[in-house]
Amino acid sequence: MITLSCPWCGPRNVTEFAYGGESGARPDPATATPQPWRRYLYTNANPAGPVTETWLHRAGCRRYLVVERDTTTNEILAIRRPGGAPSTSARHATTGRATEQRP
Amino acid sequence: MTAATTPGAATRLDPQPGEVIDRTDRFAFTWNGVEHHAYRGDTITSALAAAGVRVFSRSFKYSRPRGILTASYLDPGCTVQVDDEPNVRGSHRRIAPGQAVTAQNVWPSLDRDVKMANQAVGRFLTAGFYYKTFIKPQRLWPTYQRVLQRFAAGGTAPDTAPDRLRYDKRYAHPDVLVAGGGPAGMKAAVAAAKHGAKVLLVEEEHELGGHLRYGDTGDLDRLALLRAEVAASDVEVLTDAVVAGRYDGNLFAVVERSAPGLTERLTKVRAGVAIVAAGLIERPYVVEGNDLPGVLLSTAVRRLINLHAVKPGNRAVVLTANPQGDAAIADLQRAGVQVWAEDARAGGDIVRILGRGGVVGVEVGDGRKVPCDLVVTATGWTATTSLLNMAGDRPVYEPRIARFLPSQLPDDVLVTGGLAGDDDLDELLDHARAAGELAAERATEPGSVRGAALPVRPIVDACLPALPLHDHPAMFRGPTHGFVDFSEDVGSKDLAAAVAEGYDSSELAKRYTTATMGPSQGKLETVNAVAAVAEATGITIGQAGTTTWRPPYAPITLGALAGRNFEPVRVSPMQPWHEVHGAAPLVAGAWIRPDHYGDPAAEVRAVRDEVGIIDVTPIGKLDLQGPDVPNLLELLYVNKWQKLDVGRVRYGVMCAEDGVVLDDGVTGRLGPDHYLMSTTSSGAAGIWEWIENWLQTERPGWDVHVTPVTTAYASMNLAGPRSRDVLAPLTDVDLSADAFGYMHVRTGTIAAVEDCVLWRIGFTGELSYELHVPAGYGLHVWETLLAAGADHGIRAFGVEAQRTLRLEKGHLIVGQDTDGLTKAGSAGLGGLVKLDKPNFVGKPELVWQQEVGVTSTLVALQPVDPTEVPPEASQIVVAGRTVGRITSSRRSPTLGRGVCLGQVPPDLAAPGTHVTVRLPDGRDIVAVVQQHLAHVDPEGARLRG
Amino acid sequence: MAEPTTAGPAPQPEPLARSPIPTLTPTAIVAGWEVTDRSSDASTRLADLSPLAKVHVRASEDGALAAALDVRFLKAARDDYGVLITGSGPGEWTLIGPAGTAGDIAGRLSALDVDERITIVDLTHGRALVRLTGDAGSTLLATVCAVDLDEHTMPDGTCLRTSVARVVTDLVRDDRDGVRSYLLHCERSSGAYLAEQLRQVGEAHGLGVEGFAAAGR
Amino acid sequence: MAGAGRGHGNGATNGRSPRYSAWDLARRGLTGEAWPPAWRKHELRPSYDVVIIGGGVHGLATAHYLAANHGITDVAVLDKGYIGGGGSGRNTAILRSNYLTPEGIAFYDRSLELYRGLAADLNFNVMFSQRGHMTLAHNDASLRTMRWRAEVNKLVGVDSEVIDPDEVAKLVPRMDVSSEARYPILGALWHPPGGIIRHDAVVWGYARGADSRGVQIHQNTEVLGIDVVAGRVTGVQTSRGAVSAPIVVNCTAGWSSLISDMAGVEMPVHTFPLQAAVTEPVQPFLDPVVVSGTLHVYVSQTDRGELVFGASVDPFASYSTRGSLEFIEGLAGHVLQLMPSLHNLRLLRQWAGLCDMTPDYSPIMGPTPVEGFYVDVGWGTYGFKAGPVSGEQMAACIATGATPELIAPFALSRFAAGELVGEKGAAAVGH
Repeated sequence: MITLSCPWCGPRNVTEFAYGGESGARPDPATATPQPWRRYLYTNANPAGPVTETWLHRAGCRRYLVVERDTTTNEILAIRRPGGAPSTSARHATTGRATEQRP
Repeated sequence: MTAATTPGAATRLDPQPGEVIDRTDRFAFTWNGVEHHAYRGDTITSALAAAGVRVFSRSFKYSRPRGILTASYLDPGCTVQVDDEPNVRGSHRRIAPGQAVTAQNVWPSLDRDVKMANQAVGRFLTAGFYYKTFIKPQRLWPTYQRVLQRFAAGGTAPDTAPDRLRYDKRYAHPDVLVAGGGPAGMKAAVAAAKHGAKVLLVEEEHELGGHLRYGDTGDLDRLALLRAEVAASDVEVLTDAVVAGRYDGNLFAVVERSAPGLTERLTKVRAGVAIVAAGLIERPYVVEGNDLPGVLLSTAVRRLINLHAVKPGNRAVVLTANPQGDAAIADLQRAGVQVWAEDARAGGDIVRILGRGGVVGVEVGDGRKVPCDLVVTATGWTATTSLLNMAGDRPVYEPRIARFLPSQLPDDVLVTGGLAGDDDLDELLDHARAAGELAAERATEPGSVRGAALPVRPIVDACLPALPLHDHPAMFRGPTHGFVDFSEDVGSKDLAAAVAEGYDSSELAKRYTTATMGPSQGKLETVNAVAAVAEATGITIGQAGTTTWRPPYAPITLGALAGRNFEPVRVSPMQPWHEVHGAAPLVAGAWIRPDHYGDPAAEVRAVRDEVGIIDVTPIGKLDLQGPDVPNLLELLYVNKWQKLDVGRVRYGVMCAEDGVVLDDGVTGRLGPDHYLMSTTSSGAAGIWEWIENWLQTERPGWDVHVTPVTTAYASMNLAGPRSRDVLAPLTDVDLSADAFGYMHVRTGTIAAVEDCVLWRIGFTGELSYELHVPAGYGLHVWETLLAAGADHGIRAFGVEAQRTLRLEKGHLIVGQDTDGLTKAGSAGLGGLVKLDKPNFVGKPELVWQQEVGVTSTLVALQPVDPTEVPPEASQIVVAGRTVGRITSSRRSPTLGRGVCLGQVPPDLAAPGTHVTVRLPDGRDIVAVVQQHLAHVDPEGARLRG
Repeated sequence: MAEPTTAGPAPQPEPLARSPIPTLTPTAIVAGWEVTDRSSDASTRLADLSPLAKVHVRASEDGALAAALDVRFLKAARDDYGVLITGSGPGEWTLIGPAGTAGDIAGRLSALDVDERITIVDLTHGRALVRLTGDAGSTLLATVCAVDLDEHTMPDGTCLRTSVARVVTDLVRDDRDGVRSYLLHCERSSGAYLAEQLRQVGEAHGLGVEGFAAAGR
Repeated sequence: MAGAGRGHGNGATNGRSPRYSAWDLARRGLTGEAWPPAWRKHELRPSYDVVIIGGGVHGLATAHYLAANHGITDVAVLDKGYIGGGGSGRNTAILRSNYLTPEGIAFYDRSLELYRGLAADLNFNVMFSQRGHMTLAHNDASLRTMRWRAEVNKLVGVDSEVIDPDEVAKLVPRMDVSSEARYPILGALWHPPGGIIRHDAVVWGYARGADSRGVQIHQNTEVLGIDVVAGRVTGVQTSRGAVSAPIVVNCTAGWSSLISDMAGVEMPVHTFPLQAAVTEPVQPFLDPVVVSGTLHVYVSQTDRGELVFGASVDPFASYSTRGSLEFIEGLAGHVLQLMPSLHNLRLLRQWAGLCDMTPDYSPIMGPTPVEGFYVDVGWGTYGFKAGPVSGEQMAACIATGATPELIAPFALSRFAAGELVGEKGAAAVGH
């Protein structure tokens, strides 16, 4: 089990964190046309190697974090607070959201 | 020789200097129903071997008799059933008084196994034979399959769950973990502890000591000194425990097999540095007859004689290629066994081992046949590199010693002992001490954050002296073919055949033959299998390579992996009342809620006619404060929020970036900068994160504080025409319609409880008050309301009645009436979605959805036959093809007929349209699309009253 | 349809507040809360302290409020009123004080003359709170919590939030008279579950249950 | 349907690998005559009509049907390791066709049909065991989803029905169907045609079938680049040299976006590990395949007696297949919630494969904007189930130049058009 060294809380098991996917710039919704918007929604770089991602320290400080991770080894290359960093996205809200558990 | 027991074939020896049995504690147990006796400290097989038992199982494919081979956990033929526990390693597990031990995989008995016929046809059961037959006729394959299942190896799983806690888990955080409690591991652990490290030492056997335990008196003296050193240190020692896996972040799974009172305990060890001192496993020799009962490894006879005082035979042929074999010869002779030695270093060999039910002789290298009842081989070692592989190492084959050596490792894993090389004990201990000290330094030095990624470096750079290598004959297979995998009944001939058929890599040959797929997972077999493949393909073992050792190194019970199986349960403050009043529990994720109290239809009628009360505590509640809350609401909801006055609440729907409906709920404005948002129960956690995501990553400049208060309040909905009458005497809030109208919020006192929030909203379609009271007072308020409502006919209602009520009213449930692709335009929201708002999440897709037109829309439906209630998910069909579905349906107690919501295509959405609904029983019925989503009170007169 | 009702509330009995964790007999009433009233001589003890006031305050991470409270994230300290101020998150503090004092704590916070907007939310009713005191506390917690609670990683006067028996839980090291002691609090609806898990895990360690008063506060 | 029913009964007999039969097995057993290779080794030629990247079930089936159904035999299948070493050899070998959407059901049902005839078609016993497939529902929402699937299945003619807990208990006596369970079982979707198969055998059978028809299988041949000139593919660069080909097919899993990137084609794919584990064998007690979406676990028992477990994909994207402890911990916990009596079974081995997840849990099949470059990727956790039909349809697509109706819903262009496949409608774990 990998650990993520939370810039707030220190090293914690990955199970305390929620994975938010690759970070990517959000097109301006006011001017976006379908093609780039859907590329933003659905397409990832999906590299085998370093990638910049958003994670949430769900069971800890509840902060969203910018994580650089090598996807071939899961080694954490860098981890930082989102402030000042490139904008991360909040997309894919419905992906993986199970409709199962509705009351 | 066919009998499984040969009386007098082996006997208990006089006391041995290193024996682990307690001769003062003798007790009875049974083996296949027959009573035997054991001493405390005996393994199952040592006790039985002392009683003359030689056969412990029948082999998987050919049903050949199998006996002791390794006298260790890995013993492939000694897996037995103990009481209700299958697959117990009989050569490791210590027998306890009264246990019932039985042989596995025999039919009908160990002595007479009818599958033995397979031995006769063995030549046809070659590698992959089943891929080549039973092909036709296909209809007979299930029958063949039942026969194949008869051969399933293994014991019988119990029928019932354990009646008490038998498993546990825990975490541990040592600076240094030492895997292996032989001399090197013990020394390394002590050295690390002396260097100030917190050390955990794990040994698979029942005592520390490794091979010294079954050594000569000199070895025993050394062992006593080492044990004393460990005892004097702060090292935490686990015996009968095994490091079963190494995972990312230097996390190790340690399985304790004799933790007090437990069957197994799993310790999850996050180690600063791990020292792997797992030692070597003696490798069987592949030659004809090598699986016969009476063929043992040299370490096995040494264990039997020295640890358990069991004489393993009377006349032995020993093939020795190393000092361990020589020591075995000495042990055997001391135990009174006649020994014929074949020294491989001097060109000795064995051609084949003779016998049917057990060994009767050996054809040795010069062709002579030597009668014997015991064959002992000492032909070399397999390095237990499993943990190293899991740490990223790719061990390399060293032909000089015919085994693999580690090549490169991360800084947080070190190797010592036999894995690292050969030398005499003193030099080995020096190496181990250096490893322990280095581990302690690395683990405790400032800045060495545990779990941080460390560079991988070659072993030679790892700051440890390299141990010398003592040349060792490379002996894998004799002049004849024999078994490579005893558990799977795979021979060297099968591997050669697989290679010839094109399965010419180690991986393919193993998959084709199933070699190494059995219970020991290759620890005994892999190197022989690779050697066989290399031989067949004409390459070296180094070129053929090893395979990935996958975790776990040793099997782990599901019970230990599950541990206590923590499954959080959430309940509301009113749960004690629900339980007393016969609520049927509804499991909704972590929440347990009342589904109903026995009569949901009556609960519905109470709400429509009088008054009802429901516990809605799980509804998500977020306290939002700050000047930018209106901006946030405007961004996340599809409707408009800038003009929500203090004291008002509004219904809103949220979409994701793809326009799909995400959640819904009402939000009320409590003060100028203070709002209370509600979400669906299941959406509570997700919407909180959704909001925080926007605030923290996309809108960091906005000044909003979000505090989840879902369970700070007990929430209850008082609904029905008489709800006002029930509540009014209990609150200081003016409930008159003028003072507190529909879609308004007030704060005040209820039943003498201050700081309550009251929402006048109507999910049920009735006049209703949603009351949020400080949770500690929830039960008090609930009981007070019920008492006050008694004269008004109040009744508690559950989720089922609520669903019926909302369906009658045509209120959608996100996730039921919508699905994972339903965009807001298809959710029956009418004019709620404000595409003229400058910006909100989901807007681009919703604009485009409107442009191309929706493909589906939510409508209310009523079957023409009022008695029909099409089950939810019944399909709406046109010409036998599905075009839509019933998303919600109930028999409406209010209307006395079936009512539904459904997703239909636009051409069927016009009010009055007749659609065909295919019921699960195959019948088609007709339902009519309604004018309004609400079946009851579409004008909303009741909830505005 | 009922008469419009504008009359004020009728006289009501004194409301009784309940902890999410079931009480054990005998019980007592403290500040309007029903609490367990017993002592335990076990060396490791669990007590339900849910009635304690818990006030949550948000502000900027390193602003005026942070300076005024003088407790950083991951630290815990008592103020002059005996209120335990825990740095429960970045820009987030949870103040734990005697039962019935939430209003006082919130009032003092509001009265602080800080030059930033702060949000005060009384979470007394929103959190279940237990105290685990005794030698076996950290051993016991090692079965439910993955974080290393060793002296060097989590000494007295520190706090952190992590997963305990799969519930997100705030853990505060708050020793009592030199004896290792932890406060654990989680959102209220999981409180009964969390306490029960601790109790079950504690069986092997001779865990005793003590009452509200016996636990010191 | 092109190719349906063709080739039956006279599979791989073109003088290469001999017909497998009990008779020949017996003859060779007596005479000691060895079996010749099931497929051969070749030098890599400088050009082929079709190059298929990925020697798993998809790539080999595509090659097999190109040759068998369309007479296209100048085909090379390239694999960077050994055949079946990726997802084909790492999945849990569960077959079913009870999907949610009519297009999904029709597609997978064709796959099941091909699987049923595969042993005879390939003259290779793939050991398909139609023991039934059961998806448990632990709450009313999942029960509703099960009924939704059952109803659509029935309309398309696939045998699927919702059963109650008593019937679940009859089919799986060790299952805890009590209402006291933490997640009580409210019912299940029962799909009798589902089952398990010997996954390696499917790979080997297709490899042997393709080889016997002239297809060349090249193992240990890694594709390092794809040549595209003026919007059309011209060949591939490999670790064994360059190969020119007018048609290149990406049949990889785990690396599908990386391979597509080589051709300049962007894929809406996110790669996640999917882990699985197996126990020591015990005597047979579990007949059907059991799946619980709520508990994220599926279980089947092999003929050898082992229990094979799987779950959802890992919680974060990765190309690492090392596996994790938390996976087997969670798995064991969930299995014991379903069948508490299995506490003392031992987990023997865990492993992981890579799954290319798409936004709508449906594959991406057919042509791409680069002419001659085809994809058969994005299979998520469903790839193995679809092996035969994918091969058949991709072969038809390549041979005819037209996209067959059965795979038209899975075109790459659907994402830009915003027309996602409805399998996402009731997203839950499904195997």
